[in-house]
Formats: sequence, C-alpha cells, structure tokens
Amino acid sequence: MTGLEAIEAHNGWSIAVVGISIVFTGLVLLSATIAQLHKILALFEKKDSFQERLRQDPEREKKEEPPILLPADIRESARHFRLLATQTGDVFPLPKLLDYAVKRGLYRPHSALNELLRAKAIVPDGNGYYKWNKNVSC
Amino acid sequence: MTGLEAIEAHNGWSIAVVGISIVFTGLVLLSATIAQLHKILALFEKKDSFQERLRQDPEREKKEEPPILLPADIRESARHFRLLATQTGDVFPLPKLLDYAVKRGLYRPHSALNELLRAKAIVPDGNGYYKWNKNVSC
Amino acid sequence: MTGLEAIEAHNGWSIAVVGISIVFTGLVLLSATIAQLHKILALFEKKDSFQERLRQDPEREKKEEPPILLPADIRESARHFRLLATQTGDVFPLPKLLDYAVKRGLYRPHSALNELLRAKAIVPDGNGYYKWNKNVSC
Amino acid sequence: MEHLLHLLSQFIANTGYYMLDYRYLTMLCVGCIFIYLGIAKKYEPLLLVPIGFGILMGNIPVFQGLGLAIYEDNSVLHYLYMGVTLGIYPPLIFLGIGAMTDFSTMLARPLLMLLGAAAQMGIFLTFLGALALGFDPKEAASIGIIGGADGPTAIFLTAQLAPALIGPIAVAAYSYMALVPVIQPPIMKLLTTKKERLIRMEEPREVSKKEKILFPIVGFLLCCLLAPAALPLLGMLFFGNLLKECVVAERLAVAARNAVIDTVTILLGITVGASTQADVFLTKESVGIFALGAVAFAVATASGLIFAKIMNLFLKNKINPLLGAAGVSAVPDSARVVQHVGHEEDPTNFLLMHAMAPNVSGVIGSAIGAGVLWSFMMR
Amino acid sequence: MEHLLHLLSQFIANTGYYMLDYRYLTMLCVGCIFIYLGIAKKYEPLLLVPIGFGILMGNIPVFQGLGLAIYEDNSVLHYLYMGVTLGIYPPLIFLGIGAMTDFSTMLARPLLMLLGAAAQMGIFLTFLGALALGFDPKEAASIGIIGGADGPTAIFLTAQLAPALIGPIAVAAYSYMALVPVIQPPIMKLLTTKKERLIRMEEPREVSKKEKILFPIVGFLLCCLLAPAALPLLGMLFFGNLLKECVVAERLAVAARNAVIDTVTILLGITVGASTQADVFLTKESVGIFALGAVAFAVATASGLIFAKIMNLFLKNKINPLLGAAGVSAVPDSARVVQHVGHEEDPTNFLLMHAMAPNVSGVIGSAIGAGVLWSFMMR
Amino acid sequence: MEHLLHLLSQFIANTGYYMLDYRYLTMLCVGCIFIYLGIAKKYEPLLLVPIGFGILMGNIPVFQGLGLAIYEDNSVLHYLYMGVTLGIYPPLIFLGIGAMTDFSTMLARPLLMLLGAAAQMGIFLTFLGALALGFDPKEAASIGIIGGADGPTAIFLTAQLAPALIGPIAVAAYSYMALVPVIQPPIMKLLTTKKERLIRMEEPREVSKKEKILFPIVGFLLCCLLAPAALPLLGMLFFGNLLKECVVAERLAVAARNAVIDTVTILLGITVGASTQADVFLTKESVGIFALGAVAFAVATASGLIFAKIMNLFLKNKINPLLGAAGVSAVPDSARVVQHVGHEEDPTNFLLMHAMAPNVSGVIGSAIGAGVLWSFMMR
Ligand code: NA
Ligand code: NA
Ligand code: NA
Repeated sequence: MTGLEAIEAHNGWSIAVVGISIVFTGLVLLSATIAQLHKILALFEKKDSFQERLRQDPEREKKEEPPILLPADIRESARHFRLLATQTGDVFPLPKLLDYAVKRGLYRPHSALNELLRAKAIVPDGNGYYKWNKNVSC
Repeated sequence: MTGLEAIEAHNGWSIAVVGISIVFTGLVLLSATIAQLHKILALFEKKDSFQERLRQDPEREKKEEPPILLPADIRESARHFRLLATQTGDVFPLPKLLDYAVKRGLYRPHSALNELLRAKAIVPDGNGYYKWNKNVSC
Repeated sequence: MTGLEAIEAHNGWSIAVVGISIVFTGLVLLSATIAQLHKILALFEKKDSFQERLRQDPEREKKEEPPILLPADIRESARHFRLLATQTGDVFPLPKLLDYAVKRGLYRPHSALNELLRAKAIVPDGNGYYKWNKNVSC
Repeated sequence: MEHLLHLLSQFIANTGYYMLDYRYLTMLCVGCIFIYLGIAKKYEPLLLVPIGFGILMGNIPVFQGLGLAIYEDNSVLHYLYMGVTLGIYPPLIFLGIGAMTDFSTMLARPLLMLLGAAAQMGIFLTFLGALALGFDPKEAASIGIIGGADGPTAIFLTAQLAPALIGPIAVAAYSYMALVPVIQPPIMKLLTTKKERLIRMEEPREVSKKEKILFPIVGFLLCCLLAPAALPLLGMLFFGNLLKECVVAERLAVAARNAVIDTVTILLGITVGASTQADVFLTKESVGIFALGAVAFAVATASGLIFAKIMNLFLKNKINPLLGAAGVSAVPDSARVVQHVGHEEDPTNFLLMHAMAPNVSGVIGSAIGAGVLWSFMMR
Repeated sequence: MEHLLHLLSQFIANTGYYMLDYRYLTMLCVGCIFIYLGIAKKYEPLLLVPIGFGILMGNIPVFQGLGLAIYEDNSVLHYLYMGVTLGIYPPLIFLGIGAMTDFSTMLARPLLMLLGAAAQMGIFLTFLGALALGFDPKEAASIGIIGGADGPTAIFLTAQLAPALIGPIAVAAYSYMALVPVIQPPIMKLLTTKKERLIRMEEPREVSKKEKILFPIVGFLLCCLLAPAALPLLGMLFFGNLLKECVVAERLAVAARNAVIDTVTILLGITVGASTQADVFLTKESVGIFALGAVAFAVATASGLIFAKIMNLFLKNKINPLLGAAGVSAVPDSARVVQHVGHEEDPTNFLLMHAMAPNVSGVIGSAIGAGVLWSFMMR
Repeated sequence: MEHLLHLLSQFIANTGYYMLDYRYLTMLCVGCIFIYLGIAKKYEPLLLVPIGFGILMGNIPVFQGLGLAIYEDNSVLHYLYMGVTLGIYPPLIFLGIGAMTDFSTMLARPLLMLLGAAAQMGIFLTFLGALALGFDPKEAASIGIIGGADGPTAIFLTAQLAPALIGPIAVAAYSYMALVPVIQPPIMKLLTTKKERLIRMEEPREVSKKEKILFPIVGFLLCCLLAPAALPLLGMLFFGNLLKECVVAERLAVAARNAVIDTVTILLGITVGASTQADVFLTKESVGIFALGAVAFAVATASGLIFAKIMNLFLKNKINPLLGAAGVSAVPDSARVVQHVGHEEDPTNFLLMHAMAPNVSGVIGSAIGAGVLWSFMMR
C-alpha cells in the first residue's frame, strides 16, 4: 500500500496533526513559563533584599574591627602562609594549608599555623573552613 | 598424546608455517604500501601546490589592505577585547568573547563589540567564527 | 511478630553482639598492626642506610667529575635544547626532546642533538632515558 | 603437506580480499568519504570520523562463526552496539550535551523557542511521506525523525521502533547534519527577502544565575509531564544542564561533558558505522530513506523560516526570519549557517547568538516529537 | 477526524498532567527539596543534586509498556539501575574514594581507629530496633546499615539483602548524611562536658611514604581475611588507595578519582533517586525506615562519644571525646562538625585533622559491619 | 547464648584466617611480589600493581554462596570480569594504545617492520612446543600467543579459545613483559657480534601529517582484509590512531588515551589478577605455561635478531641487528632494552627511536598472528 491510501490506512493525518500540536504545546508552555520566571524571581528577590537590609544594618557595625598588626616574629610566617593560601583559594581547609606548608618545607609548620590561629590572622569562616582575616596586615 | 606425534596429529606444522607466512605477508604488504605512500602523496602535493600557486597569485594582491586606525573612543575597548581574545585563541566565536567581556565586567560589552564589528576590527573568518583584523593597530 | 519477641526469634541479640565484636576485632587488629608497622620499617631502614653508607663511600669519590665546557659552536644549541628540556622534566626520552626541537623549528635538530650526546652534555640516566649533565655549563 | 595446502587455500578463501564484492567496496568508499568530509572539510568531525571508520570496520567482509561481524551475537562490536539497541548511549550523550549547553539566549528570548517547534514540522511531514512511499508506520516514524536533525534522538527512536533501520537512518541523519551548510542556504535565500534578511535583533537581556538553575527543573517538569516518552532524552538533557548551572556539582558536570560524552560518542560512532554492513545497508529502502531524509531537512528548514514570517505579522519587534532555519537543531551548525547567510547581506549583523535560541529549543522540540511518535507507535 | 479526537484524548489521558496524583506530587516536592538542600544549603551537593533530580525523573507518572519507568525491565533507567542492583557501582565508588583518601592522620594515631569501630554500634542497635518493629531480618540488617552513615555501603548491602528497599534506605542514608551538621551537635554537647570539649590533641607524628604504601596492602589482608564479605568494598577501597600512594600508577589513580567515581556517582545518584517511584516508596515501611535511620545516626554518634570517654579512663594523654562523633563516617562532614563544635568552645583548638582518623576508620568499620551482616543473613 | 557461640564458631570457620592454606598463601605472596616489582622496581607498574592487587583479591579464601569469588556468577568481580571473557577490554585498550602511539618512525622506515614480523616466530614455535607437551590445540594456541609479548592480545585470544587459562596466560605474559630487561640482554649479546652492535642507523626522514593520517586507514584495510579475525584488535588500534592523527577529533583521542584506557586497565588488571584463584591457578598446567612462556620470549627475541642479520646479507645500509629484539612488542620496554644494550657498546649510538619501528609493528604482527590462530582453531 502506498500513497494517500497508505497514509489514511495508518491514520497518518491524525498522528501528524496531533504530533505537531503536542510539540507546539510543549514549547509554548515552556516559553510562557520562562517568560514569567524571571518576573517571579525578581519579586522574590525584592522581598529578600528588603529583609536582608533590615537584618544587615545592625550587623554591619559589629563587623568593623580594628586592623590587627601581627607581632614581628610571626609576621614572616604569616607572609609565607599567605603565599601558600593563594594556591588554595580564598577559603581553605586547614589540613590542606598545612600540607602545602609541609611540602614547601616551611619552618615548624604546625606551631606557626597555631600561632596564626591564635593571633586571629586565620579565622574560621563558619563552615569548618578557614580564611584570612582581612584586617590583618603583614 | 605428546611430542612430535601430537604436533602431527593436530596439523601443528601446517598451522605454524601458514601462520607465520600470513603474518609476514601482512607486514610485507603494509611495509611495501607505506614505502610507496609518501611518493604518491608527493605527486599529489606537487600537482596541488602548482594549482594553488596559479590560484593564489591574483588573490595575493587583493589581500593587501591598508592598515586601519580605530577612532579614539573605541580604541580603549578594542584593547580590552583584544586582551580577552588572547584567552579564546586566534579564532573565536563571538558569544564566547562576549561572555568573557561580561564576566570581566567590561563597560557596555554588547555595544562595544558591535562597534568593533562595524569598524572591522573583528572580522569573520568565513566559518562562522571571528578573528582580529591584523591590519588594525590599537 | 514485633518487639523483644521478634528480636529473640531471629537471634537478634547474638547477631548484634557477634557483629559488633567482629567490627572491633577488625579495627583493633588493624590498629595494633599499624602501630607496629612504622617501627618495623624503621628497623629495616636503619639496616639499609647502614649498608648504603658502607657502599656509597668509595663511590662518592669517583663521582666528582670536572666541569665540562662545551665548544662555542654547540653551546648555542645546548642552550636551546636545555630550554626545551625544561618542558620535558629532569629526565626525558630522547625522541620527545627531538620532537619538541623539530616543532620549535630548531636548526638541524638531529645533528645538534647528536653533538650534545657526543659532548656528554646529555647523558643517559641508566634507564633508557636521558638527562642533562650537571657538570656542563652553557 | 596436503593439509598445509588445504589450510592455505581455506585461509585464502576466508580473507577479505577473496570475499570482497562491489557492495563491500561501495561501503568502504562511503566510509572513506565520511572520513574525508570529517577531516578535510571539517564537517562535524567528531561524528563523521568515528562513523566513517565504523563503516570501514563493518564492511570488511568476514566469515561467520568467530563473532567478528556486528550482527553476530557474540562479537565485541555486538556487545558495544547494545548501547545503541538498548537505547543507552543517546541519553548519556544528552547528559553531556546538557552539561555543555548554555540556554541563556533562549531564556532571554523565550518567544524564539516557537521557531524550534515550527521546524519540527519536518518530522511529521516526512513521516507522512514515508507512509506514502509504503514504509510501515514504525519505520515511517523513524524516518520522519531524521527531520529532527538530531543524531542521538534519531538513533534512540529508531532503536525502539525499527532497529533494523538504525544504520541507514543514523547515517542519513548525520550525513545531512554534516551537510547543513550546503542544504540550508539556498532554501533560506529562496524563502526570504533581502529586507527580511537585514532585520537586526535587539540585544537579549541578561539572565540571572537563579533563572539558569531553575530552568532545567521547570523545563523538565513541564515537558516530561506533557510527553512522558521524552523522559529518557529530556531527563538527561535537563539533568546535565542542572549539573552545569548549579556550580556546586561542577565535577560531575565536567565528567558528563568530557569522559562520558566523549567515550559514548566513540562507541556510538563506531558501532553505528559498523551497523551499515553492506548486505543489510545496500537496499532499496536505504535509498528511500536517504531521499526522504533530504526532504525532511528541507521541509524543516522551510517550516522554521515560514513560521518566523508568520510570527512577524503579529509582532512589533520583527524577528529576522533566517533564525527560523536554526530551529532544525543540528547544534551548532545551523545556527552558524544563519550567522553566515545574515552576514552575507550585512556584515555587521550578528545573528549567531540569537540563533542559538531556536537551535537549542529545536533539540527539545525534536525530543518531544520523538516521544510523541514513540508513544503513538507502541499502542 | 474521529480518529484524531480519539488519538488526542488518548494522548491526554497518558500525559503526566492527567495521571499526576498526590503521591507523585509529594515525591516531586521531595525531589525539589533535595535539589534545594544540595544547591542552596550546599549539603553534600554531589549526592543530593543527582538523587534529587533522579527523584523527579522517577516520579513523572508514565504509562506502562514503553519502558520508561525504572521498574520496567526494558527501560534505560532500568539498565543503568543494574549497576546498583548487581552491586557494581558501590565498589567502583570505593575505588575512587580510596584513590582520594589520605590515611596519614589515621596511620599516625592508630588508637583513634577504635572510635571508628565504636560508632558502628549504631548499625547493630538499629538492626535490633528494626527487628523489634517487625521488619524481617534481611530488611532489618539493611536498615541497620543506615547507621554506618556511608551511602555506597548501605546501597551495596541493601541491593544484596532487600533490593525492594534500596530507594528508601538510600534516601534515608543520604538525607541524614546531609543533615549531619544538624543532627550531631546537640548530641555532642549533651554527652560531653565543657572541660572535655576543651581537650587539645597533640600533633600527630609524620608518616613515611613506605607506611602509606604498605597500609592498603596490610589493611586489605587483615580486614578481608577477617570478614571476607567486606571484600568487594574494602578490596576496592584499599586498591584505590594503593594506586594513589604508590605514585608509579598515578594515571590510574587519576582515572579512579575522576572519570570513574564521577561517572558512577552520576549514574548511581540518578537511578537511586528514580527508584523512589511513589507507588513503591510511599509506604508505611518507608516511614519506619526514616524513623529508624534518625535513631541510627543518633546512636552511632552517642556510641562514638561515650566510647571516647571510656577510653579516656585508661589513657594518660586524654582524647577529646568530640572525636568520637567523627566515627560515623559521613566523610568529611562529621569530621567538620567535630571541628566546629570544638571551635565553639576554644577557637584555637584545631580538631579537624585529628577527626579524620576516626572518620576514615569509620568507613572501614561500616564496610566490615556490612560484610558481617551480609554473611549472617545469607545463611 | 548457645546461638551466640554457634554463630561465632560458624563465623570463625568462615574467616579467611581459618580457611587459608598453603596454596592461597603462595598466591598472596605472588601478588605481593607483583606489587613489589611494580612499585619498587618500576617494572610496568601500570600493569603489575593492578594485577598484583587483583591476585590478593582473588586469593582471600571465601565461602561460597554470597557471590564474592570471581568464579561465582553473581559476584561483582564476575561482572567486571565479563569485560575479559567477552573480549571487550582488550579492543578498548588497543583503542587507547592507538590514540597514544606515534607510528612515524615506522612510516619513515617501513623496512624495519619486517623485524616485527620475524619476532612473531616465537608465537608459532611455542604453539608447537605446547602441542608437544600435550596441550590441546586451542590451549596451545593461547600459550603460543604469550610469545607475542602483548598482554591485551594474549588475553583476547585466550578468552576466545581457552577461557580457563586466562589467569595463567595473562600472568605469564605480563610477568615476562615486565622481565624483558632481564630476559632479552643476554640473548642479544649472545647472538650478535660487537661489530654488529656498533652499527649506527641513519636518521629517519621526516613524515608528513598526511601520511600519518592515511596510515591508519590504509593499514587497517590491508591488514584486516588479509586477516579479518584481527579486526577487533587492529580495527580499534588503527581507529584510535586515526583519532589521534586527524587532529579534528582531538577530544575523542584524549578520551581514548585517558579515561577509556585507564579505566579499562584498572578493571582488566584487577579481574585478571583475581582470576588466579589458587585452586584454578596452581596446577601442573600453569607450570607448563610459565616454562613455555619463557621459551616464547626467548625464541621471539632470537628470531628478531637472526632475521635482522639475514636482512643485512641483502642490504647495503646495514641494520643494527639489536633492533630485531624490539620486534617482540612489549612496547616500549623492549625498545628501551635495545637502546640500553646498544648504548653499552657505544654511548653515542642512539637506537631508541629506531627501535620503535619494529616495536610497534610487532604489535600489529602479533594481532595478525592472534587472528590467524583464532580462525584456524575455530574451524
Ligand atoms: Na530538532
Ligand atoms: Na561508618
Ligand atoms: Na608482538
């Protein structure tokens, strides 16, 4: 069987019409949703940023800490560690930093790191990781 | 069954002789073909390069375009984009360049790129990609 | 069936007790072995290093070779090759070095390399690879 | 000695040289042409080179019994081919594509997605054509999907509906995808006026990270709730995209768009190529498939173009109708062709970025189309 | 025309929109929550994102017959899920974990390994609890292993003993692993005094390369000769570690800790997620499993803490008992929690490195525990 | 309490410690030696370390029933071992080797390929020897292929012809490949004069990119039309090489020579190692196989050397006969041995590059040899 006869026998026309309609339905649906998506997100964000501003204001004052000057004897190791930290990213796990320090043959890495922690030159970021205290100059 | 008897019973000799012959046939065949391959290629290339020379000569003159001097106001962004382009390779898709520009926070990336296109500082390479016009100094 | 009755019916208590005992046995065993491991290793190493010292002493004198000065005509290519060698690591296979040299378009790579080999500027490392002779200045 | 001669003559009778006939020779030439187009012309080399070499591997005439040919069920090629016949490779490729694709231009301009829908007319019109030529409905559906211009989708659907046609349909689909720069431009010029081709698109708005992260989730739910049969392909596509956009799972996205997709591309290419074994490939049907495939691409291109012109009747900011041609997936070749043709008219008109929107939505569209056909045919 | 309407109505009746009921909706929400926790809260994103999206993929309601659902035996998801049901993925993940893990802190302080053993009490007490709730022994063992706080181990054991529960057990295990920073701290504070939390650990000795190379071999022989059923998991773990430490096989270690583990993580995540198909997942049993899972984590944490306190009765150099909480594997989250809680008391007390020792030995411990349960249940 | 003791005694009776006997202990020692040779001596570490650890994994004595041992058909090791028994891993390794190998020295000096053919005499003479020792023809062919000095080829052929011998044959092949620096030099010195060892080779001509691209296509057609049974191995080898040389498919070549080959090497090594389970490995046959394997390597080396000397009778530009020893594949170890021995006589004679030509052609040669044996044996 060939020709129009075959198409009709196999319900070709219906399949084609319904088929293309579904494809269109799908993409129109998606298109319409996406078009709204960023508007909805914008609404949420406006709300969020408003709440955040309320929350942040009192905090901001707390955060302004005076710059810390490290004692001379650990400033040297601070510089070394800071150099290492450039390779580990802004926020780093301590063991990794220590590992780097050992590999580079830094002098007394464990206790040097300990002193930096005590001097708050390296501070926890609150997620188990650590970061450099930006108020410290070395 | 062991020994020569076993070899004969399983037609060992024939298998070994035919086997090693086929291995040799294969590698001799390959060796002989390879030995000819670069000669045949050399023939083709001679023909090609001859035709190419014929074709290229008239083209060469066309290609010598005068150096372009960009207007002062877009020379700055040209410099920035060129810096970015070093990271994308000699030939680059425009969206990628644009993406880099956005990420680096360039000023008005879309229109800057547009101006560079209009000034022919960035030209199509004929395959849907783009490259820097070598006649432009910036 | 639920409750203590179910636990008893399925021999839950025995399984739990034997189970946790085995876990402990495993880790205690491992822990005890590891605790001894580095002591045993230390013993071995002490023996090794003692033997080595015995062996090394006479060798040490042999090794002090006089510094070699390359003839002027190959010093240039030595410098080029040494630059390439920085990309191949301290110890390199010759073909790789040669390959780099060809790609960078060095002048007469094969014979230059040959001269360096003859002048002992590049010496075998005893494992089929090659390295630069540290006594050569170029 | 007698046995030696016997063994030798038997061996010779089993060499490929002895068994070679014009059919295998034809296919070996086809394989070489694929490799040539891939390497020298750089038409989709990542597909044509593996498929081309696969055609060579499938058309060394081999004796039966050892398990050498792809259609013997104890051959290595057969085992690797199961990734095709069971429908495993295409979803994994979609995973990788998802992890590579940037949907932002589409998100910035959702209206352009309709062009990706329109181009799927090619699928259904070709389906009708294939019915008319006498193919049975399942075969016709598989042939129609060539018009989706999407290799993995075509292979996936054919593996489900008409596994015997995987070879010709995959080869037709990839051939025409490679030939997009040859097929599309004349149709595009024929169906658009110079003025239309000069239309400039305005710069798309910026898309936020959150939108990009939400899109694969929303897109997945909307599309797969509508056409559940598109789930294996679209699920993986959107999953890969989520891995890419969410940043926190970057190492998984890296695996998906490198190790996974490249390995699967090699295996899919070589086995699909090898499935073109001369005796099953060189049939009257294959000729019909190739003819219909060309029609499918042409119809798809035309549908996209014409739909764009129709949309322009209702839009204030006119769309450059050339973008319609990018609806036929074939990512990113057809988008590049649009850029090219637009560029010929006005070298400062930059359409590539805009063409990516219908282009990627065309991928979604043909996956839905495949799902629909699959579910219709299996009743 | 009549057929067209028939086709259309039939299609609509088969869309997910039509078939969606509250159970699927619930699960779709669960999937979205997983994705949200993974992306926004960064709780174990490499696991929660794939599992979350898998939950979405498994809970699009689909009609039977085409091979779309994971429990239909000709679906792509089903084929990929075979890596779970046959127990292939977990050992491959352990291979990668082995090739990533640095056992040196454990080697420096083997005594801390006992904490990793103690935390496995959670497994066996939960097993008893599950029996008491009426689960049959094999199911109870699978539920108990949630207390091992180790995803691949839980999946491996469940696939062997109670394949029907893979979905809920895996989801429970990963949920609680992600929630370790929420579950553990209160228990830790409750069971330790401030003075105990302030204990400082001395710096570990340096570990030589030779020790590191010998460890996986010695560890493998000791553990697997004791509990042969732990072989598939521990064999691969130690093998991966040997590849890492021996240096000369670096390229294999790289493959194991990148291409292999990432690819398998994707496939395991998506299929385990999809196995939570609403009709098999939303049962009374699942509720029981989740309740017991929470108990398992709490008991494991408490066991580790208390055992550390008992050890301190006999030790001259006291151990900070917080380290006991790190025995519940969940690498490296529970070690990080230890660091956190210790840090709250004394910001200069640095416990993370020390906590890695019980943490990684907890992985070995739960693999042994799984092996033991497996061999007991299969008699 | 009674049950507790029963359970405990039963558990103890099932530990490896209890079931260990001299055979398992022997094999565990063999495994450790493999690992030691790989790590400390750096003999083929990428093979010896995985195989060595595999031997350990396969020789932990386990109780039957759970699916732990590689020969139980529901064990993870069994599933991974299917890549060996179905012949899937070796072609994938050849794909990677192809994507790594530079055939240019061979292309520059095709005459040296004959040395790679000559060294395959080892295969066929060992085949005769194995027949004479009473092995049946299929086993004898598998043993002969050890002389090909090519691990994947040996495993592939043995999996087809004598799967029970995979363990000993693979271990023998890899052992002797690792010992090439020990086995070959004395034979090389015995069979060549000092004058011959001093022969210098002239510098090879440069090979163009086009030649390199055409070679895998031409080589594939010539070899596989001659010996179709070499198709699975040579097809993949040449395909990998085409991917490498064609440049446009670079990302596929990268996948082939990293993710694919490294992953497969891990899986092949560990399972082939585990297949040496003491009870199937420690047999009289294995002793015979190891003895014949040593003979095979010696014969192969000698054949290459002698053939080179015969070629010199006819050549104006003499070949350094040491190159003949590089014909026994074992890439690149035997080429390095040639360099070494040549270097001892004349430190300025640089043979490594030249030795790569017979070395890589030896790979092709042994794949053809394997194909021929396979097709002869399966009639
Ligand atoms: Na499409
Ligand atoms: Na654990
Ligand atoms: Na060989």
